[in-house]
Amino acid sequence: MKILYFAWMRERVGKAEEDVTPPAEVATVAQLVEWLAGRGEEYAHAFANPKIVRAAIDRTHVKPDAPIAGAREIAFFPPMTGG
Amino acid sequence: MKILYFAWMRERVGKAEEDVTPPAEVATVAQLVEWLAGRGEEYAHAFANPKIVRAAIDRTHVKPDAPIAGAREIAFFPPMTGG
Amino acid sequence: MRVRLQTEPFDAAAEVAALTGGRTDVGAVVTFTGICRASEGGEPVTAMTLEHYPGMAEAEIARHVEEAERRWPLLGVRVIHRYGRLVPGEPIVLVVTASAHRHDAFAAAEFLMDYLKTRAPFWKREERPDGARWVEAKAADDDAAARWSAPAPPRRDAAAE
Amino acid sequence: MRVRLQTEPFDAAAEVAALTGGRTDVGAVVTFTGICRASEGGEPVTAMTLEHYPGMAEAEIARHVEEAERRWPLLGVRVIHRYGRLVPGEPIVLVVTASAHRHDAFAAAEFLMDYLKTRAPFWKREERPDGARWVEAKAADDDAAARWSAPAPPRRDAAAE
Repeated sequence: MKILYFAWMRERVGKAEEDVTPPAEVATVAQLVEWLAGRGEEYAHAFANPKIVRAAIDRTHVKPDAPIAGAREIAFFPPMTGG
Repeated sequence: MKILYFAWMRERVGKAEEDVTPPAEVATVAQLVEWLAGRGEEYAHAFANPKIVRAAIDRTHVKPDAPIAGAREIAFFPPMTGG
Repeated sequence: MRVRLQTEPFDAAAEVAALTGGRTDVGAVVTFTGICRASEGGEPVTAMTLEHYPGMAEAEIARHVEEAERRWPLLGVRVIHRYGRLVPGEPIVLVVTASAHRHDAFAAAEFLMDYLKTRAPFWKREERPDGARWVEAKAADDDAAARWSAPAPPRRDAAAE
Repeated sequence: MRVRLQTEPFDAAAEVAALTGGRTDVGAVVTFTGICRASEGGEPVTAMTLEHYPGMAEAEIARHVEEAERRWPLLGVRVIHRYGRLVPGEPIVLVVTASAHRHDAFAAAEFLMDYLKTRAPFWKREERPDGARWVEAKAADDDAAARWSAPAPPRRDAAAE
């Protein structure tokens, strides 16, 4: 699945997007966050405070307990500051 | 003193303004309304429902109990419908 | 001139430009335009004539602009009200409010419109297929204006915007 | 297009004209323009870069426009949000709402702005004399958006306007 990062999460991870294949036991957004955070220092830094990380699956806001099965594109970003 | 009429009060009275000299015992707006209403059928018609008549003294909204002493210009009009 | 009464149309964009041009402290501009409609209460309206009380109308609107400035930290205000005969589709009134933050601009614009509807000495006469008639004041407008009669609401903390 | 994301400036007057031109049912148009300010929280800001999530931003704003149309009887809506680098004084966002009556246009414009601030996937990075930093989300904006989470308010009786 494709993972996108925005704003300071993009800066911390050091890339705007990547393709990942998490193991089958990673079933929810929260579990994906935990798995990604374990992939290296830059990820640990980006996901250091999971409470403020927002996620969208296929361009729709989701909560941490959302299942990721079937997702094509999962995005992670800080709280939004548009308008 | 100068009296102005607006909207349907102007139409009913048949004039936009006039100079009047009410007797000394006419001291408030409400008393002026009563005195004007007694000046003829067109005035009686214009002031038929004193409750909905609004007044301004020298271009400031006033209530019926406002004293008219010293007023140069007193206006009567229906509830406003601007905007 | 912050308050103008006129028969001719107005240019909302020019008024906004006059309030914001060359400055960098304005973060929010709210513009309200009121337009003459072709029907009212389900009945057709072919035209409308706005009568006003010259002298008082300007003063009364200016007083409400000053009141708005006391209640909200505004960086600019414009009110233009037309009078005379207008046909459906023509703009009647323009209110522009500029402030650092959006809530102040929105609140001030609504406040000014609610007051214009109920306290500014204007009277509308509608032309309908069956004749002309003076528009009656609406209780809903009085209610809308009354919500501002309470003590001024607490200012939001500008830093929290 | 009712929702547009673009780097170039927008023309608020042209958007209003597109919504109201040739029609006589619109009685109220509210326009909100958000502008880049030269200071934030008392500190100078020299420029701002807006990052967004292409595809999601359009869809998310369009969903909120549809929600606004469900809540209020609107006759037209436009939302334009810029992205890229902007300097103080430049417009960032435009919301235009058109309706028969003013309360609906005001409420819908405020609703859309509150949601843009908190739910549209945009992120602001401010350039300051001591370096650049990402703008933090504000609790006041979350509070403002939360007031719309209650069931939709009862529609005012249009005839009572």
